[in-house]
Amino acid sequence: MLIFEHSASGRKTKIQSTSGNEMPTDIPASLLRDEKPGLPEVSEMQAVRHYTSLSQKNFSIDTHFYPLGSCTMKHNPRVCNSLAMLPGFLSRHPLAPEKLSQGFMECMYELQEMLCDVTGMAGFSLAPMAGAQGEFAGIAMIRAYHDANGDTERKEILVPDAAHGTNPATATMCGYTVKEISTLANGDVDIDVLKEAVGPQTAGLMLTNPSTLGVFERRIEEIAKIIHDVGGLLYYDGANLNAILGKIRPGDMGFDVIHSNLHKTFSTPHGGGGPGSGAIGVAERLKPFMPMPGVKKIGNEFQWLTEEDCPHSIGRMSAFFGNPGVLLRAYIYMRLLGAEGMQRVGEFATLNANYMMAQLKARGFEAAIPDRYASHEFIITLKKQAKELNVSAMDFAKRLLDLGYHAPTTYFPLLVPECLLIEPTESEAKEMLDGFVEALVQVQQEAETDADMLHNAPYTMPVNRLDEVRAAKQLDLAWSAESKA
Amino acid sequence: MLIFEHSASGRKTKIQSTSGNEMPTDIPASLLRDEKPGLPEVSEMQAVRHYTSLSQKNFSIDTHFYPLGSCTMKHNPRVCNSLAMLPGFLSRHPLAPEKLSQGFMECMYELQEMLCDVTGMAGFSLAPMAGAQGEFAGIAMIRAYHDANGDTERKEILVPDAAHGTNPATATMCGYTVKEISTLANGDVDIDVLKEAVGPQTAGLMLTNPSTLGVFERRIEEIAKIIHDVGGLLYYDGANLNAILGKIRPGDMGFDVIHSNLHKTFSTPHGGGGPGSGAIGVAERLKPFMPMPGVKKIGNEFQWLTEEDCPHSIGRMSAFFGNPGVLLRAYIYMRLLGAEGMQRVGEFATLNANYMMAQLKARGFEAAIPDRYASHEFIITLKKQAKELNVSAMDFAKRLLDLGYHAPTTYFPLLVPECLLIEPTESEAKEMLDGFVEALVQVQQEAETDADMLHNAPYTMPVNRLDEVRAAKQLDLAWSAESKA
Amino acid sequence: MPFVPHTEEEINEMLSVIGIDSIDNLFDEIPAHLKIKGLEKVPAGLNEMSINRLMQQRAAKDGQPLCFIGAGSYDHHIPAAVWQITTRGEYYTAYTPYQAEASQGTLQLTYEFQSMMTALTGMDASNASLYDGATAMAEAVLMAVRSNRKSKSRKILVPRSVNPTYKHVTETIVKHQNIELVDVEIDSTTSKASMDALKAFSGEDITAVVISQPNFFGTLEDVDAITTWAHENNIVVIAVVNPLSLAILKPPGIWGDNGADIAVGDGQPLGAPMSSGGPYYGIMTCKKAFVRQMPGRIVGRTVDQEGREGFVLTLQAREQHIRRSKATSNICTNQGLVVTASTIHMSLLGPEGLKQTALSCHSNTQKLVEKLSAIDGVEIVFDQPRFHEAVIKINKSAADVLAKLAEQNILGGLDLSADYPEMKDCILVCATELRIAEDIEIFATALAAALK
Amino acid sequence: MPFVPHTEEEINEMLSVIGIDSIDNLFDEIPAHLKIKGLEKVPAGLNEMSINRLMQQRAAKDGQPLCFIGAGSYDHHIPAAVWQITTRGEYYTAYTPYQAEASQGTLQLTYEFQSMMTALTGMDASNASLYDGATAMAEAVLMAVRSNRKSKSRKILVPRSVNPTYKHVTETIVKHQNIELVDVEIDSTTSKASMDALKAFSGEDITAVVISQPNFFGTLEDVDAITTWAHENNIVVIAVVNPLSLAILKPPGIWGDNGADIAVGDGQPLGAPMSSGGPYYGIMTCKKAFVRQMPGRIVGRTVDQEGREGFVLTLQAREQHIRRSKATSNICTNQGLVVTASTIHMSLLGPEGLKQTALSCHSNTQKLVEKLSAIDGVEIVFDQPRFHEAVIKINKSAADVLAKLAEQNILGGLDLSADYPEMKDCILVCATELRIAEDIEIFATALAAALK
Ligand SMILES: Cc1ncc(COP(=O)(O)O)c(C=O)c1O
Ligand SMILES: Cc1ncc(COP(=O)(O)O)c(C=O)c1O
Repeated sequence: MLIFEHSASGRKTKIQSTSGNEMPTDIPASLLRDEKPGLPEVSEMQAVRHYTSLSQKNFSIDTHFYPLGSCTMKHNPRVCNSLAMLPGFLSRHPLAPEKLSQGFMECMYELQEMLCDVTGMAGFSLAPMAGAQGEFAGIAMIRAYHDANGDTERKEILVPDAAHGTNPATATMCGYTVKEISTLANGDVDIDVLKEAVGPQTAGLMLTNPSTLGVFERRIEEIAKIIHDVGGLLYYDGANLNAILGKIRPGDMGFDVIHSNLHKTFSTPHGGGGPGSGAIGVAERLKPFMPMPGVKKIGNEFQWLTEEDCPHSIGRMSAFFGNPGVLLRAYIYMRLLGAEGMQRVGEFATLNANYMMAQLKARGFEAAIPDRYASHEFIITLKKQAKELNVSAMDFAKRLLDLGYHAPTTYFPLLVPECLLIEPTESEAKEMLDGFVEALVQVQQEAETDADMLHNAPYTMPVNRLDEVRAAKQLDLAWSAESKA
Repeated sequence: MLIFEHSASGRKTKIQSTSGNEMPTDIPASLLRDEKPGLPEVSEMQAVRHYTSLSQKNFSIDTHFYPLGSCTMKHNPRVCNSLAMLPGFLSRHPLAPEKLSQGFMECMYELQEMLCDVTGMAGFSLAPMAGAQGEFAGIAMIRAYHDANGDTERKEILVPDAAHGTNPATATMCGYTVKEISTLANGDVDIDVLKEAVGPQTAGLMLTNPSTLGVFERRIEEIAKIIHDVGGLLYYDGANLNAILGKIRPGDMGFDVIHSNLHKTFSTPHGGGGPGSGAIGVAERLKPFMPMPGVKKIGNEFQWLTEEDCPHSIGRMSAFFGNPGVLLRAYIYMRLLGAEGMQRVGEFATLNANYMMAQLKARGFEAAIPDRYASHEFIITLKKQAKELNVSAMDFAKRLLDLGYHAPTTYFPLLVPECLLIEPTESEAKEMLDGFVEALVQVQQEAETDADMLHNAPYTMPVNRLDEVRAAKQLDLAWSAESKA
Repeated sequence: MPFVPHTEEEINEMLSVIGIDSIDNLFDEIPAHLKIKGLEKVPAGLNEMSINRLMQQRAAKDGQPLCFIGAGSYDHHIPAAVWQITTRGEYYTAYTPYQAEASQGTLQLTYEFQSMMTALTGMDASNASLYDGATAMAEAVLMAVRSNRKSKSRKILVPRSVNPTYKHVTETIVKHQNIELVDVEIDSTTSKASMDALKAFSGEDITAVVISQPNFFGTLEDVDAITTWAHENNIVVIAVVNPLSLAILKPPGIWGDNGADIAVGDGQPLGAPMSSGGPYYGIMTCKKAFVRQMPGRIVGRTVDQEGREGFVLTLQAREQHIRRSKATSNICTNQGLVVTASTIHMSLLGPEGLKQTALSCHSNTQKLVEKLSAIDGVEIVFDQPRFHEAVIKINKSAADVLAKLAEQNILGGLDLSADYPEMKDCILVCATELRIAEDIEIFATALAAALK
Repeated sequence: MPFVPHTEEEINEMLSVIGIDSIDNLFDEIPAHLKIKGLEKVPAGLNEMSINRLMQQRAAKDGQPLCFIGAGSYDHHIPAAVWQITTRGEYYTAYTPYQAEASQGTLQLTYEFQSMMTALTGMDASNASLYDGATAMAEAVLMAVRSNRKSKSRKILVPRSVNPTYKHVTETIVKHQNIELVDVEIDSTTSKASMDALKAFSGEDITAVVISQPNFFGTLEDVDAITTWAHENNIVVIAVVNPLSLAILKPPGIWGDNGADIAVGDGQPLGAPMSSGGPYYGIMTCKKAFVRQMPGRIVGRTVDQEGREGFVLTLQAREQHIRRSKATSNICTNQGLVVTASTIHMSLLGPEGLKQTALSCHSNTQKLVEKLSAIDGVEIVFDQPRFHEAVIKINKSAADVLAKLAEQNILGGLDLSADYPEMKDCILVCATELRIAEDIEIFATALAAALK
């Protein structure tokens, strides 16, 4: 039942009853609204009950194992939430003067510094509001860099075919054409193809390492050299930073610019789809191009970066300063972990993934890249099941929901057929990993004995399989009094 | 699965890691523990997940209609929670000096004053921590009053047979014997029996008005006179105050001492069983007997009551000051409602109950007291169904759970067979009342067509009907590593 | 009409179903002269924004002084997860789990809580909470009286080292039942219950003895000796304990020959904020033989019709709603939500976290004692093995000095002279894990200045 | 190891299943010289109690000044229920609802959100959010360029009365695609977009025009006239609105002849705290014909195999994960949690509550304007119909005066001269419903003193 269906005309909560104000007479009637907007009219109790009950229809980290590959669904410590929501932080106006912002700015400055340290970059900007915006900032900086060098004929961004969709989409938004580089069966970039592809038109290469295939790009230094040799820059998509946190650093591998999804590696909540942060780190030569704003420390005082600090800044990415509430959570998380805790992240995320991969292989599942260690995630391909039993990765995914597990990422990366990309994260205990393995084994058995049953899964959710085709064809994007699904 | 079953020896959250302290050498070994206590060893994520998931196994006001008669399960405004938990309130030590307590004491003082106003009493003490403790304080005051008057031969407390169990239990704790007074079919106290019962041995009468039968005691003034004429005092069990809030006042009816369940009438949360508050109000002559502590106002300053203010105080009821966190919530609720809002409480609680009773009667259900208006609650008796269809009130109650409604109070008051005591409260909307009526009608139809099915209900809960006999016989009150249900 | 959802239209429909013209008709049975016109001392209602402003001002008024008072309420760190989960609507707005199948959340949690309490105390069974530590002691006394069939005296020995307010509350509650609380002297150099004073009662008909560990002064009592002595004399042993201390101290279940019989205490140190004194909760655990005399709710594990594990309220025949005037206690509503918090708190800390906390409290208090005793005019009164509280004696008026400290936003401890006239200018101090070296320094500096 | 649950025993079991000796083996493929020894600028980890103390100090440092700045971030009351429910783990720790059946909570809520947005704006469709108002404007420009097939120029008219930062951000984002943002002058007496300046473009190939209602100065634009003019000239109309104002102002869907084509704005006023600038969220709504050019997630209602209503992400073929380099935008993660808060916020306030809030803001600002204009040395610059923001001009240096006010913990408004050099010593002020008479008095008094 929709909140609108609890509505009755004239019902109010009175939460905001500020003594019967009348419509103003100082605004011409032609600029005023004459019908009240069709928002729900419910009591506080109805709203609370509706949204409390609705929440129970979600799987979430706090209720379920959520091994969504590429998304790093690790535990979100509760203290990060409560401290980021201290009234002093919530009530700070973004345009408050520096003098009344030192507490906040100190956190942001230290966050920049810590991010530099864990990534090996020379500077960090916290401005971008998600990974994709970080990518935008990064590619825009690459472009600004070439432009500043008068190097205006570089029109191409290279992207491996395993890359996340935001990579090519970003390159396009930045006015580049995209050239895809193919991947070898062992998960590495095809260096021969890459060598073919580079040239004076190459603005840069976007790379995720470990890649979305769940393996470490071993020839990364060679790749960096190839790109740098033709004058291109190397962009690091930091979505998978969790795999190597505290072990190795993108800066040391030769990357010029990187983004870090703080909502992944640094545990800010995913919030049902966001907000996130795509903080962006740069090598020394890209510092003048960093987006605004940023924080610097002069003596014991924190100040906003000015145009003098970043004379070639690509500009502002948001009305104010990105997503500070997210940044605070990441800051708190990093301080909780500390240097030592951070190193363990990469180690245990990797241990968990490899343990699960080993168990699943032992139980007959096919790993997409069977002969290498996984990074913090790995891929199972169900192409055999699809062919022989007529059950798809989607069927597996849906059935897992019935068994109390959120499905892994399905059908990504695109180059592995019928794939499940599984990322357990370091915060899961062995018992949970074992449970998930048993669940997959059970679904496999069901696939063998009753494939039809799987086609209609799930059975225990509030709804069973939904008609996506109808959703796209008979568009119903907003409620109206008459409408009914 | 129990939290203990997620435990692994040596697993820690590190939330409280305060640098490897060693066992102290300044305490003799004979006073120290040598085995670590068998508490669960889990990660923060496991604990969060466990208790989040567990919570979803509860019905609650925030998720379901909860018409538990006598319990006033009204909406608990969320702002009462957040403001009562302001750090300034949470971090106040109970023994902080008055100077550093004026903010808190002002709230408590005003709460006392408002409670006096809505109940018509001369003084109020916030000390008792639940209704039952309020009753204790009240009866102890009655005893102290008689004692102070040298009136030591009053050994009896009168209690109607419809009374809540805490009433007689309290009288016993206060050293009284209990005499039950019977109730007429129309719900009124049998005045003839009462007249017979009173005498010089009568210390007082405990009365709930409206009674637990859901009707107003019309001859309350006559009753008061009967009690007062023999030198007894009249105690008001305020559990049902919601019914008359803002309309009439116990003080005006002639009660000498009352308790108010702030967790009912004033909407402090029920918390899965508490905490509550049984704040207690007294007529002028009982003021010297009030429990400690309490707050007074001298000029613009708030001070603790001293022995001079209550020279015959029955003493302290708790280590400090009752349940201040609960008191703050009640205070905030009262300030939100204000005088006008408070009057509406009684009106709409009563409207809702009478509307449901009318609807249920129209659909063939038998009201226990069919010819009178209900107060804020009313009773349906299923004795016909029990006899003719062999389904009990308990069967109805359990089946309602399947239909998404918490059951009303069952088998209370004891004198109505197979009863459901239904209290919707003022905060429920008509649509919910209608839904509940339809659910009862559905269960009635099921009772007629498939009684057996009802005997095994519920079907959609995490467990179905539980074996209470086994629970009491094969006592299993604490987990141990070997045990299994 | 805050929190009343009715629209005009709905009201009219409802009235017509009832068959009346106005809501007032529903109150027709009430004598007209009893109806009030309005309320006088209740101000007009506020909206949320205004109540916010008001309460924020009130809360701010009391500052957040640096707290070195303990005396039954302790300033501990509570993990953020605790109250975030506890205030989830499903816990916060449910009631006593009368409908077990729709209340498995609260019931299972309570069962887990009982299990944690028995683990901490070393006892066999726990109930689901009482109001607070003081009333738990009172209920324990009543329970001892009911249980100790061999004793007729209804005399309870209460050493003066037991929290005096606990004794006061117990007195309030048990006095109507001809029960006598008998003072037992303390050793004035150690603050411990005097073994000699106790032994004077050997052979007498005594129903129970109360032993507080640590005692009100923070001193550790000779619990083994007292327990063994008591049992030799047919005396029920009631332990009053700080549950946090049990992370490191010997649990009452194994004191002396055979352990305490009943162990009570206040659950506040396990997840409840100081909050002006409550809500906290009373712990009540006991030996198997005493279970059926316990007051309050008890949750038991059982199975459903399909053999699945489930939880229910059990042994209800003890309780007021069944047994009425013969119930073990009148308690009905308990402190469920705080128990919820506490259970989550204990899960998050685990045995190691609790131990670390207890040890930090202890070592901070020892540091505090060291710091303070170095000040001219300060003396440590009872130099005994202790847990996280200590008594200092100063050479000026304790009341004056504490008031002076309060002006500097420091709560310097509890003046003991009100309850112990012989302890003039003695102050009970406490430093929890939150009172780090920096805080102790501030206190010591301020105290030194005040004593100059 | 915070947040890593593994015990030694488990680690060993796991290693043996993998068939290796130590975790380090898993990193064998990585060139050894790339491995780092440790981190230098990351301090040692803190426990919860220590991070609490630290963050509380940091938060306290910035005070909580009395805020009279608006300029895109507004200090509104947010009902307590909003974030208490929003931070429930089920919302807080879920992700993009890729598995619809296990995400009906977030999906239905988002559908309700979309419905509320279309109701407020009077548009046909809404997406599930963009990053913020500024990027929403940028995306609207890109969308207009994709949609306006009749226009080739990629010229977008942006009156100077549009929030200058929004324009700046839009520039940052769209400039790589050969799109030109063309300044349009404002009328210097009214602050409104100059109709004359606009009309100068009549007949030219212009892709879109941006109209801000209210504009950056709080002034209400002639939205009907501009919309009608734009449509006559084949120009797509992009409305930038404050959603709260739409509780009382004419919705963009019915501006002029045919309504705006795309309406964007920042959702902050609907339940997001100021929080140093975010997270907020970008609103994006449009006419039916533009739906398939929308960026971002969109939720649609559909049915399951049994005909039950359910909700899914739809029109995904627009998005980067399907269309990759040809997607409508690169956005992936959006601002879901703030949308959750906002949806609950709007439900709690309802149309009447939102209206009352908007009216209070407006009347407080009018009172503020009245009070301030009575001060010697203060002048109201644009005396036009406005919504809840106004510009004052003072006879001293705005920067100095604002700094002086800040010392008294008052944020006295935004100095406009940085973005509008012609507006020397002009200050943009705002009083939301929270700035009650008492606050306005404090501000006025302090300003009067500063101007003496
Ligand atoms: C590999 C990779 N790159 C980039 C992104 C984009 O990040 P965001 O969703 O924060 O925009 C993602 C996120 O899903 C990703 O997995
Ligand atoms: C009529 C009546 N009296 C007294 C009580 C006891 O109140 P409490 O549970 O707060 O102790 C109740 C509560 O259930 C009740 O319904």
